[in-house]
Amino acid sequence: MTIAAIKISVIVERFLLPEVERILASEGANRYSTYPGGGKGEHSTHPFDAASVVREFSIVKVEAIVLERATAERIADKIAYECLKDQSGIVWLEGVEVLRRNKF
Amino acid sequence: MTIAAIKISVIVERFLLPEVERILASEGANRYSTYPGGGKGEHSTHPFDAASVVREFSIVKVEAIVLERATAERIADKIAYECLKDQSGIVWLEGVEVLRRNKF
Amino acid sequence: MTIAAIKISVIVERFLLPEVERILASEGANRYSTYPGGGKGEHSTHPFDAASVVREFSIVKVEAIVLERATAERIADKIAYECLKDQSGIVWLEGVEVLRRNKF
Amino acid sequence: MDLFSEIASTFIGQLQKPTLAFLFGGMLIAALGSRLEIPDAIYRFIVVVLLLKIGLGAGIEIRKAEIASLLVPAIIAAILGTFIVLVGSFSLAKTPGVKYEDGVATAGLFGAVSASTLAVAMVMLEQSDIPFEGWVPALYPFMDIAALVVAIVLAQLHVRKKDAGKGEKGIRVWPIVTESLRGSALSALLLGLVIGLLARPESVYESFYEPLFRGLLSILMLVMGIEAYSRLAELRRVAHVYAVYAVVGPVVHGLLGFALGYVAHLTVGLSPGGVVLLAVMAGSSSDISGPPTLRAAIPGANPSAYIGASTSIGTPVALLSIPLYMALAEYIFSV
Amino acid sequence: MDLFSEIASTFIGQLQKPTLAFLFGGMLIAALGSRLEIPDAIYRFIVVVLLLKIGLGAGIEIRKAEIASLLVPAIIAAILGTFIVLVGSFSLAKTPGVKYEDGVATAGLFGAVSASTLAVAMVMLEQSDIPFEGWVPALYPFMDIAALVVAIVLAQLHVRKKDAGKGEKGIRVWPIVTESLRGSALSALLLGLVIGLLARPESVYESFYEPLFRGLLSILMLVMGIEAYSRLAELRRVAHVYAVYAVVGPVVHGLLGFALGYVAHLTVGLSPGGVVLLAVMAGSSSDISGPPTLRAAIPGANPSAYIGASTSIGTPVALLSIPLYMALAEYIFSV
Amino acid sequence: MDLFSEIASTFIGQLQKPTLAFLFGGMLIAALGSRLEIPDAIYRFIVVVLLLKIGLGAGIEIRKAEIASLLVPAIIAAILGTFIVLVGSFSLAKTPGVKYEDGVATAGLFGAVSASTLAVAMVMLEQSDIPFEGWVPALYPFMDIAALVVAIVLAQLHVRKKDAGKGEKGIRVWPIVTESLRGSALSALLLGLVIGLLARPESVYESFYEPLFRGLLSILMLVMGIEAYSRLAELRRVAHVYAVYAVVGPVVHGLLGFALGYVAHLTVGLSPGGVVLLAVMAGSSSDISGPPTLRAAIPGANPSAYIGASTSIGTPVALLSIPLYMALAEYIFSV
Ligand SMILES: Nc1ncnc2c1ncn2[C@@H]1O[C@H](COP(=O)(O)O)[C@@H](O)[C@H]1O
Ligand SMILES: Nc1ncnc2c1ncn2[C@@H]1O[C@H](COP(=O)(O)O)[C@@H](O)[C@H]1O
Ligand SMILES: Nc1ncnc2c1ncn2[C@@H]1O[C@H](COP(=O)(O)O)[C@@H](O)[C@H]1O
Ligand code: NA
Ligand code: NA
Ligand code: NA
Repeated sequence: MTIAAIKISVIVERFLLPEVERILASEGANRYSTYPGGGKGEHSTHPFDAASVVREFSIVKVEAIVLERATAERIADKIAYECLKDQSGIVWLEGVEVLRRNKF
Repeated sequence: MTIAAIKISVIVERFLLPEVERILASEGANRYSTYPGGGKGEHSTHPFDAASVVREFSIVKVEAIVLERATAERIADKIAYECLKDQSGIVWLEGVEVLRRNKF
Repeated sequence: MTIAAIKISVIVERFLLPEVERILASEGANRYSTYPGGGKGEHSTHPFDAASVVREFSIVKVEAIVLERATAERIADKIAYECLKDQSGIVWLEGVEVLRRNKF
Repeated sequence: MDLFSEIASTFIGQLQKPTLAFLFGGMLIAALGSRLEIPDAIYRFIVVVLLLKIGLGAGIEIRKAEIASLLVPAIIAAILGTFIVLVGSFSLAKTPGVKYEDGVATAGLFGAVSASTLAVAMVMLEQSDIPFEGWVPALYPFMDIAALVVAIVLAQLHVRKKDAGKGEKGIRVWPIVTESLRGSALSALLLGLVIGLLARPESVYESFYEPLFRGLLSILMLVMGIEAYSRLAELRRVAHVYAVYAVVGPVVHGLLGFALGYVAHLTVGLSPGGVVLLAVMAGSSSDISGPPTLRAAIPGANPSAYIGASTSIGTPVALLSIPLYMALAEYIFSV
Repeated sequence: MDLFSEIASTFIGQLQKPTLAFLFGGMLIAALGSRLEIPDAIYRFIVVVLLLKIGLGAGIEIRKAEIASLLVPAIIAAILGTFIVLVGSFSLAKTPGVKYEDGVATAGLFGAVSASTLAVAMVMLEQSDIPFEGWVPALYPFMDIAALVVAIVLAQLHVRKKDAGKGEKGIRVWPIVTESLRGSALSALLLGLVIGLLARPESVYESFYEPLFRGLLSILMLVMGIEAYSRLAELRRVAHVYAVYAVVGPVVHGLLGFALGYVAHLTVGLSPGGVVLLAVMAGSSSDISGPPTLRAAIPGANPSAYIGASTSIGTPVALLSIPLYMALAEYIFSV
Repeated sequence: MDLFSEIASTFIGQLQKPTLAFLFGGMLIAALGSRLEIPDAIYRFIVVVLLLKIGLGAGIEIRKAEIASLLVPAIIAAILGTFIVLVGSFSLAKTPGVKYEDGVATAGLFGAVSASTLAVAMVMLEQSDIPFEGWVPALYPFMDIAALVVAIVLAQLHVRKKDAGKGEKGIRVWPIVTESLRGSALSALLLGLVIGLLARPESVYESFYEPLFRGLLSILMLVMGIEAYSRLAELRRVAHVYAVYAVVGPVVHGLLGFALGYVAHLTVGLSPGGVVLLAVMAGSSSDISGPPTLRAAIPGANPSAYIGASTSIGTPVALLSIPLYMALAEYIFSV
């Protein structure tokens, strides 16, 4: 028995994590996972495990699964247009099927 | 030419990895990937790269792609209701399209 | 307002990263993210954070989101049948919905 | 000097020693919300190096020791581990408001040994020129494994009684022992021990492991301090009695360890420093390897209870009690 | 020997010193496309150890120092940080082709302090037997925080003027200060300072932090060199005036620092080595903690401009100017 | 003492040395299923530090050496690398049941050099007070690159013959050389060499790189031992002849290296220790940088075959043969 849900994925630089977390919490999404990463975008290249002098600029992926599509869209909107307005980073949504509804 | 397949994603604490692996293998899914991570859930917050005194409690994501939906559901069920019954962690499924059928 | 897009995911050993990057760039996909990982496949087991004597053989996941399905398929094909012909690794596609079209 | 002023002065002297200062420093910066953190890879490496060092040192010394003089302390260590858990299972675990499994798991952690606390005690003894037999740290696994095994067996017996009838499978002790030995901390200690015993690692021991010991320990204390503060929140969610147990337990267990160590002193001549180390091991609670062993084996127990109690209060109290045992030793053995 | 040949010979002597050699080595291997890299965990650990060491050393010395003799240099440090940013905001930030926020952010970075440059200067002074008061490195936060606060306030005032009318909220200085202090670099420095002041960390300082200092610094220089080369590309994308500012700024700021340090020498007897360190701090530009503070607080500024200018040119120039201040000190104070 | 008992006694003496003990320790804990592991970041850092140290040491010594006395050994090193691969391509690669590419790639690895084996030999020579020219380790790249280039060219010629007609593009040697030089191991060695040659890194060399060398090497041996055991399973999947080659090869290649080293002794006076190091390099098989170079350049070869043979058997055998060359040197040169 799986339940349809939405996964919000965000790629940001680490110093923006508190901001992303704040937005998630403001919509009641208090559960999420984070992964260290690297990448190449519009702005520059980030190695994912070589020393980067400014650690706060390393790439982090945040994934939060929520049950309501509307919540997911509000979160994604806020992150894209508030938190990332002047900053680099991307946001996307994916449909997923979760088990154990009460865990989300 | 892509082939429809199912990706099982699991987030667990590291000491449960052998258990997850056992369940995957019991359904013939001997191929999977693992990623270090962190996160916040019902229970507590895990940093993804600061020292955590008990390493075995750090967050790991496991992804296994299988071709049959039925297999994926059986695996997800077992992980959710056997392995994670009394433990923290989540499981979800996503539809994907793979290349090279023989690799899965 | 979300826009449909395609995420290409690739799991390869690190020494093949330049090759994957070359293929992405050849199709105009100059933005991607990378994540350190581990895994078990046909060939062998890779720990994701214990010392592996040959670092270049550690597992890396590459994710690139592109707007056109056709581009994604061409990239996936090239990676599967050129870059990974004699090498271990897998490729798959997933449909996603992105925000801010101009970022992709 | 009377016992009390002896304790007071040793205590004040040790508080100024850097090791404890780094522990408090870690708590402080965590409390102030600092973003200072020690990378996980470094922490894991420090643990391995410290335990290899302890093992190598012990192994080198065992070569020179008589096996007989080792046997009695080893048995005492195992008795201490067992006894501490039994006491906890009859006191903490039977307290109203405490789930039996939670109580037993907590007692298991407090019966087991903290490698970092042991390392701090070794440094403090050396700085105070109180000698100890180099092999004493090798008693660690005896106490540690005894405590974990007893706790797990008690918890599993309890679960079985509740689920009576459902698929009775025997409780197997051996897998618990091997699982413990395979954990990274005990593996490193035993590996060092074997190399110290069979090879001649003196050169690398003296050029690398020994000189780095204190410095790496200071970083480890920082991590312990940060963790102790962060886990306080978890502790607030469980019954108060855990906090009481975590304050009183280490001292009681340590004094018990001191008493049995005194027996070893009388019977096989265990040195005053050795008695102190036995007390420290008994008073300490496992921080690195005990928790995952317990979570895997007693899934029904709430980790916030036992880990919170051990990391946030048990370990700081155990560290702060080291000067107590040293003062006692100075008083009793006039070292 | 006249001043010029004094400078030339000090300069050549220092170029042969390993620290700068590792910086150039890092640039070289990056330029040649080598895959050599230092793991991130190691880099972060090195930064913590170096700053703990600087803090511990300063803390130990402050114990012996008179508070009065500390006060004047601390005020001077804060004045320097403020003044450098103001100068930048009237020169660089007003240059045609430079966006005001970009210019002010750049001036902020150049007013702030680079821990690695400071560490290199300490090693060079020790190698040349030029003594300095051990507490001088503790002036770092005064200059650093002053510069960042002034830059952020200027930028926010500017934005507010542009957006006049839109939700006027006051500019709050205190959060910027606490945010700075919570960053990993300043936290480590202050933690070391407090421990050095209140505990007796001499043993671990001498057995661990002090002996590893030079070696770890050599690895840090390698990382700085690799980064300096990699960021050059970014710099090419912004106006040339950034490159000019990054070459001229450090030397001008350093000489300014030297001059005010000389004032401290005359008033409270700051040592020649202390004057050099003040010049080095003024000349250096923040590499580890300044950039994220600025990006969070001045989101409208283009990081490629200020980070490129600082890391690729500012830091190497600041490092290369250290021998200049040393030669000046030798000439003026005949040390 | 006759040669045989000389070898036996050196061998037994070295087995007790900690370096080999850590190798066996690593195998042991892997075999027992321990969860002890060294973090990847630490391992990578250790490799960089060891190779920087080897490079710095060599660079410092080359300054004092005559270029002529370097030239002959360098040519001999390149000849050894080439010859070992040619021998392998005519023996192993032509054995029934062995795919030509697999055989050539294996010979390439065995012709190339293992930095860790070389480091162990340097420590053993120092401990036994057998002196060697400090620049000898700088011969490493000559042998290493020669072997990899020859193996890759042979394999590519073979593939081209098979695919005759399909898009003939020339085999380019230069990219293989630059790719090798850009790998992290050779980059670190050469960077150290250049710094040692042009700067004056003696202070940091003696305060950091030299004292940490043995200790870090002991950790590296642990990693090598764990890896050697883990790769055994792979080896079981390929033809037995690989195991035979991996046992016999290192000794034969090492003796060959010793013989040519003796020629260098006679012609340009290479020291006995230098002859031993040449033998060790010849006998060792590349573990860190060779495998990825081969996988990228000979994609058709099965890595389980060549990496399994090299890591699981080749490296342990090469390490165990070091005492053999030392005994030979003591016997022949009566050092
Ligand atoms: N199309 C994309 N696919 C995957 N990752 C991306 C993409 N665009 C940007 N990223 C990631 O987002 C980070 C910041 O992107 P940017 O804002 O374009 O500099 C990059 O370093 C990548 O890690
Ligand atoms: N809704 C969610 N979205 C993403 N990750 C989650 C979610 N819930 C839990 N997690 C992850 O699973 C871990 C354990 O969750 P829990 O069992 O709720 O403590 C957390 O630390 C997160 O990494
Ligand atoms: N079905 C799968 N699901 C998830 N990851 C896989 C799968 N197959 C292979 N992988 C990953 O790809 C790597 C190489 O696979 P292989 O080419 O089969 O050796 C493995 O180490 C895994 O990390
Ligand atoms: Na205990
Ligand atoms: Na400055
Ligand atoms: Na060789």
